[in-house]
Amino acid sequence: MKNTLRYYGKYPDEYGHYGEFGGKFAPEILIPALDELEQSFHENYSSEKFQAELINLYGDYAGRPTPLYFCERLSEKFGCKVYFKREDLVHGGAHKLNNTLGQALLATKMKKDRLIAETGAGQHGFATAIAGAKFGLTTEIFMGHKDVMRQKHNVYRMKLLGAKVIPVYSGDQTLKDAINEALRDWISNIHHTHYLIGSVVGPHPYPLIVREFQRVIGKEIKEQIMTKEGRLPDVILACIGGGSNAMGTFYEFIENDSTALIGIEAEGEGIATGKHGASLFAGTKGILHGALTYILQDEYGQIQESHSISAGLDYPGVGPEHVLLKEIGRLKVVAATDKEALEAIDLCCKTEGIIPALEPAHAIAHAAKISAEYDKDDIMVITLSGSGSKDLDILKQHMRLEE
Amino acid sequence: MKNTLRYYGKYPDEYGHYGEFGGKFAPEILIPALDELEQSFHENYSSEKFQAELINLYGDYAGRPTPLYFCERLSEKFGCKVYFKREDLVHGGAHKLNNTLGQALLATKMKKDRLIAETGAGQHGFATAIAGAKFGLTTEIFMGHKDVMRQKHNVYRMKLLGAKVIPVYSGDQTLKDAINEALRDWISNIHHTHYLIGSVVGPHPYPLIVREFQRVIGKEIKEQIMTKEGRLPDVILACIGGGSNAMGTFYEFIENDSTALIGIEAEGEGIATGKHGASLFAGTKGILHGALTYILQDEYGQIQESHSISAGLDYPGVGPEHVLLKEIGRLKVVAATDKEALEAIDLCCKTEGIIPALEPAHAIAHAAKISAEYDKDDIMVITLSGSGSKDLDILKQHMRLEE
Amino acid sequence: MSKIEQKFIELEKKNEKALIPFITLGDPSPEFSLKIVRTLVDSGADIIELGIPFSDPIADGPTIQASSMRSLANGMTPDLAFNLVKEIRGFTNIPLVFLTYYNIVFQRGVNRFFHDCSECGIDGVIIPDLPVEEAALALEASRKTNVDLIFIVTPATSESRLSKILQVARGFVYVVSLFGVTGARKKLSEITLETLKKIKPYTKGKIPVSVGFGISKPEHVKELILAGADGAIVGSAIIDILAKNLKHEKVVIEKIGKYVQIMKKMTIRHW
Amino acid sequence: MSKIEQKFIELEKKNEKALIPFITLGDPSPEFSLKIVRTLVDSGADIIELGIPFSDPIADGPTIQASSMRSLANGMTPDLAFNLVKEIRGFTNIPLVFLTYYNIVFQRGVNRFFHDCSECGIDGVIIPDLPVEEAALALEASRKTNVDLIFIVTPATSESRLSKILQVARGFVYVVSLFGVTGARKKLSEITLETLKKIKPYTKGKIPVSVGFGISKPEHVKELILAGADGAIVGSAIIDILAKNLKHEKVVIEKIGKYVQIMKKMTIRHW
Ligand SMILES: Cc1ncc(COP(=O)(O)O)c(C=O)c1O
Ligand SMILES: Cc1ncc(COP(=O)(O)O)c(C=O)c1O
Repeated sequence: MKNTLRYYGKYPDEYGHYGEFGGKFAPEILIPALDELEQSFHENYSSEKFQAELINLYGDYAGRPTPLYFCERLSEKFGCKVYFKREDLVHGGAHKLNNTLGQALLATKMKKDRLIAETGAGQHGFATAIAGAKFGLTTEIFMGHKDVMRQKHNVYRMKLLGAKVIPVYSGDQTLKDAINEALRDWISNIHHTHYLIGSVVGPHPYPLIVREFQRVIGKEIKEQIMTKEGRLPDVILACIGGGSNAMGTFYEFIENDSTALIGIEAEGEGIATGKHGASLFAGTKGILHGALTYILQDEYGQIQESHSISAGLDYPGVGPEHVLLKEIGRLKVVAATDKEALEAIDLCCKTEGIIPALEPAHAIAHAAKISAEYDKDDIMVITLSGSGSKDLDILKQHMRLEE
Repeated sequence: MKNTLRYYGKYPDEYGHYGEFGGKFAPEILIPALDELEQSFHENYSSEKFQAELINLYGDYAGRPTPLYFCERLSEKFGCKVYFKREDLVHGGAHKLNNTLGQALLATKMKKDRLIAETGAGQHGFATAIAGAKFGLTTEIFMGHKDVMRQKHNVYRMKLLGAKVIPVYSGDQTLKDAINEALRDWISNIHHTHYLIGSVVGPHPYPLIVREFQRVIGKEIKEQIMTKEGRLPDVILACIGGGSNAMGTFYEFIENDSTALIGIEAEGEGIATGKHGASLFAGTKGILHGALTYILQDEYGQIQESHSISAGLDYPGVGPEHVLLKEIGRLKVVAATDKEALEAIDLCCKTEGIIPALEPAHAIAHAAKISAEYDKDDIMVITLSGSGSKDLDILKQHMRLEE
Repeated sequence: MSKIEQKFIELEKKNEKALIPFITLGDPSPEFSLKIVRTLVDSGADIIELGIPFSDPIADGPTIQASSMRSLANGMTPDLAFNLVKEIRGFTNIPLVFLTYYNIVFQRGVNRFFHDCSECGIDGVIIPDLPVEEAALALEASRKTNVDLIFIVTPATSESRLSKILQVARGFVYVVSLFGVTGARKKLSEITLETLKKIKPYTKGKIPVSVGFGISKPEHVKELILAGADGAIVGSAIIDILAKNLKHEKVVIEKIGKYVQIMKKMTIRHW
Repeated sequence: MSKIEQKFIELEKKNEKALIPFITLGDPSPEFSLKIVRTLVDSGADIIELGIPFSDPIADGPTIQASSMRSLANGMTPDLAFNLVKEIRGFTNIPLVFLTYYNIVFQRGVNRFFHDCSECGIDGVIIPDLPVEEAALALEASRKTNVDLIFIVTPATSESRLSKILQVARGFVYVVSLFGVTGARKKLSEITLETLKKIKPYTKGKIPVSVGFGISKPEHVKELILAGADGAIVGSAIIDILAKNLKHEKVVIEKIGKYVQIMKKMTIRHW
């Protein structure tokens, strides 16, 4: 792991590459917009004024810092010290807002008055709608028609906030088609529109921008654990969909080799069934949505549909920096099945009184699996990226509770 | 208003009276339990250990302090400085947890291993289920059968957390019947059961206990506004169902006469229609659920059904201390209709990107009405007691959004 | 000495204890409940407890709550209750006791309520949600009108509370038989008997003690009296009979009559 | 000089510009698309752009995306595409250009892809999601195989980027006609003509310029050529005809044939 000791400052390079991954595999027409975004991001992000505004938004609006909560009863069960990073308490119920607030603020600096975003289950769309309403920006959310039909709740929430939800009828009518459509809209409306990507995916500079806006998670964990325990955690776990909560969690610890980093992907119904969303764990190198990364594809390079009970992990790609971290041996990548995630929800609800979202339930599931490897004084941190409120309809279908 | 200058320490008196209100109008069989509770509360609440545990729970578990958020765009609309106290960000989505955590902690000190609670729409039941799970206590929630049927979502959440939800078939099968039934259960299981009342109602010492556990709201507001503005607010608004978020908000300001306090009740379909929940605004003196207070009743003293679009304000009684505060002229009591609350939700969503619960939407509605009375530099604080996530089904019925 | 207390003394002289049935006035209708009261009297009731229904009877179990709801649904009001008592006084002179919740009393005005009781011939009032600490007003009205304010005592009542209660209690002391609300039960709990034993020394010679809540079988009455009770209050068991035969007036009257006779027999010390 | 560039020179000599139709190979079936290609050739196409379908064609509009989906649904693969080209080479010698997304190229292996192109007779490749910065590998393969890597230029491309692109571009420069994705439009935007004027000075005498995206009417072609374009690329308009008559092979062939003839006429400077 010696090669991670001098990680910071090296990635991405000036072309947006993380080692051989990432990049800017985008239509020519987007390149100037991506360049403008990159430049504007660097200018603003390094300015004190922007930072002050961001800190203010994170604090008073989003509810940061979120607690690092010591799980008393879960710790007893696991036989080590378990902490949850409580992103479920962020306004909107998930870490997604850290990013949408940051990008919306950036959009106002770029004098764009319209936000567009893709969404799968609606979590990122909701977070974008929040940010759009807060800043008074026109907001339009692209959402596969299938997702619109099965996520009526979130569609309603976005509309309530004044966002327009545009159903996408092309392709599989799910997340990746929504991204395709959002990219197309952006191509057509590039002057006054900011495309607000929801995870550390897409062409450069998105993986960088989203990582930076999510880094606050790891920064807070570091400070909080030092205050509470006086030392860094032995292991940190986070689920990986596109990878934003994980990247935000892990980044601050990359050069701290004593802390193991574990990313958990969606194993769906099992890797062998082909019905999963584990692009990093079980995918192969390829280009999707503007970046060279790991993806789920067939032998010819056609993108395959992913499968997961958790909408947020149901994506056939993954952030390029995760691939780099995995390849240099700094990040361990594993997967948990739908069933394991459901069991983890049950455990977490009954032991800690917290209903986790299905996404971080995958991380809790893995934590349960490896808990025996840790001792009483070992410290395990799990990023609870969101609240399960959004998942009740799905849980109802899968977890029948007695009358 | 001179008589409020020396308010603190006077209420309640040793019998639990707030002036002539409050008291302990409870069946004899409950008196020893109420006495035990009172004693245990005083012992524990004044102990440093208990306070430390409580602060820890509020911080790392509940997510306190909640922000005092300056509403930039709403302030522009209202023409004065508007702040939201963000209780919507508390774990569980409402201020209710402040109280359930406090009482559950107290229950463990009293060596009770079972919690019971009443719930209407389910918000307090959910908050109790959270606290019960967190402390590993058996938790049973009484809920009118009608409410069980129309609040399936919350019923599911409680069950998910391991609580048992007991449908109540007696009476109107709504909140007040659930309270009746919970009291009966308590009478039968007094030794090992703590009855966790959800608002500043019920027999002494409940109004006191719940006020104390909710006082954190006002304490934080005071500190935060001093930091942000260097002075106290000109007016503070909070909705009143039973009155816990309002009492928690107002208490710290009672002796600060320069800050106007306004409580907003549910006017439902209008006072004149009789379909409302404005017990303090339009009710009369009477005894309900163990306290002398203002209630909705007929000429003979039969309790009348209340009506409100917001389940949390749909209660025919109100906390006795509110009555005192109103009678001594310290608290102004007003009401807002269902329709006004819905409009306030729309306003708040689109202007600030926050979906408020229907309950605090009543407070926002009143704030809109009086905003013209305030100047640019005047400070208005509104307690946003909860998030609207819980209300989406009801909103869907009443607010049709275009496709 | 109040009419109620005199009744206990009279019974004592006959080697009897008091059987105190309870019904809700107006359940299922004013007329019907009047017929039931007549049956209770004819079947040997010594004192009768008459409920004025309240919408939220927190101290009662499902049986009596349902009874209250039926009564209210059929238009029962406190005014009507006072009128019914006047009619009852047309055919019996035995002590009559109101049971109602404090808000009913409070809305009428505490003084007016007691005054009206005295006017129409009510001898005592039980208010299950009015503990002694809150009872000052009612006690004053009771003293003025000579309508007894009857207090409840439970297994959990401490000795210090007990003495506070006994200082003001009139008519009889109502011992709640177990940890719980009203409702017919199969077996009397140990705790009831223990409670009786515990409080007897304090009340002996001062005020009679009646036991209620959960008494449904003749054996219960026997046990209680052996343990020292002066009266047995039977509520839910009677209302159960009514509730099961609502549409059949004759059946109700017949069954309640027989039931009360059997229960009354147990209060007569021939065993 | 590449075969594509020679084609432009030949046409120039005849006072013509290039008409470049686009279709997706395999839409709606391999055989049918082969017939369409034959029709394009017979109707006067100068160069043909053949799409290898990709599941996520972000730079394309709904028409071409739907075409890709039909093609994939009917079993189209890159292997089949190469075979089809071999068949096409059986009946025509005009320049053929592949259009596909980078992941299709990448999965085959960039070198292998270009090698196979060269083997089966493909003269150029357009990869809409491969900007010049990421094109090193593809450029190298292109050089080695003499298969032109054709680049796209847009109204938003800065002059510095333009010169970077022109340094490596081969075959022709593909000017995207407006801010948007492919799809037939009623009117050519001003911006298209301005863009043409802007880049002409840089390309003149060096590399031909073709304009695509949104060209559907004969007037469009005329306007473009007047503004200095060397070729007109027509995609969605042709696929629209196909999509509307999927079940009627004959109708498709007839209509596409006529349409291409009309469009081709506009490239001949007789006006
Ligand atoms: C709660 C939650 N966690 C995790 C994810 C996965 O996204 P990412 O991997 O970018 O954090 C999502 C996506 O919607 C989410 O809502
Ligand atoms: C969000 C919210 N606000 C307000 C209330 C009203 O209760 P209280 O007046 O006790 O604060 C409730 C009750 O459930 C609630 O859920």
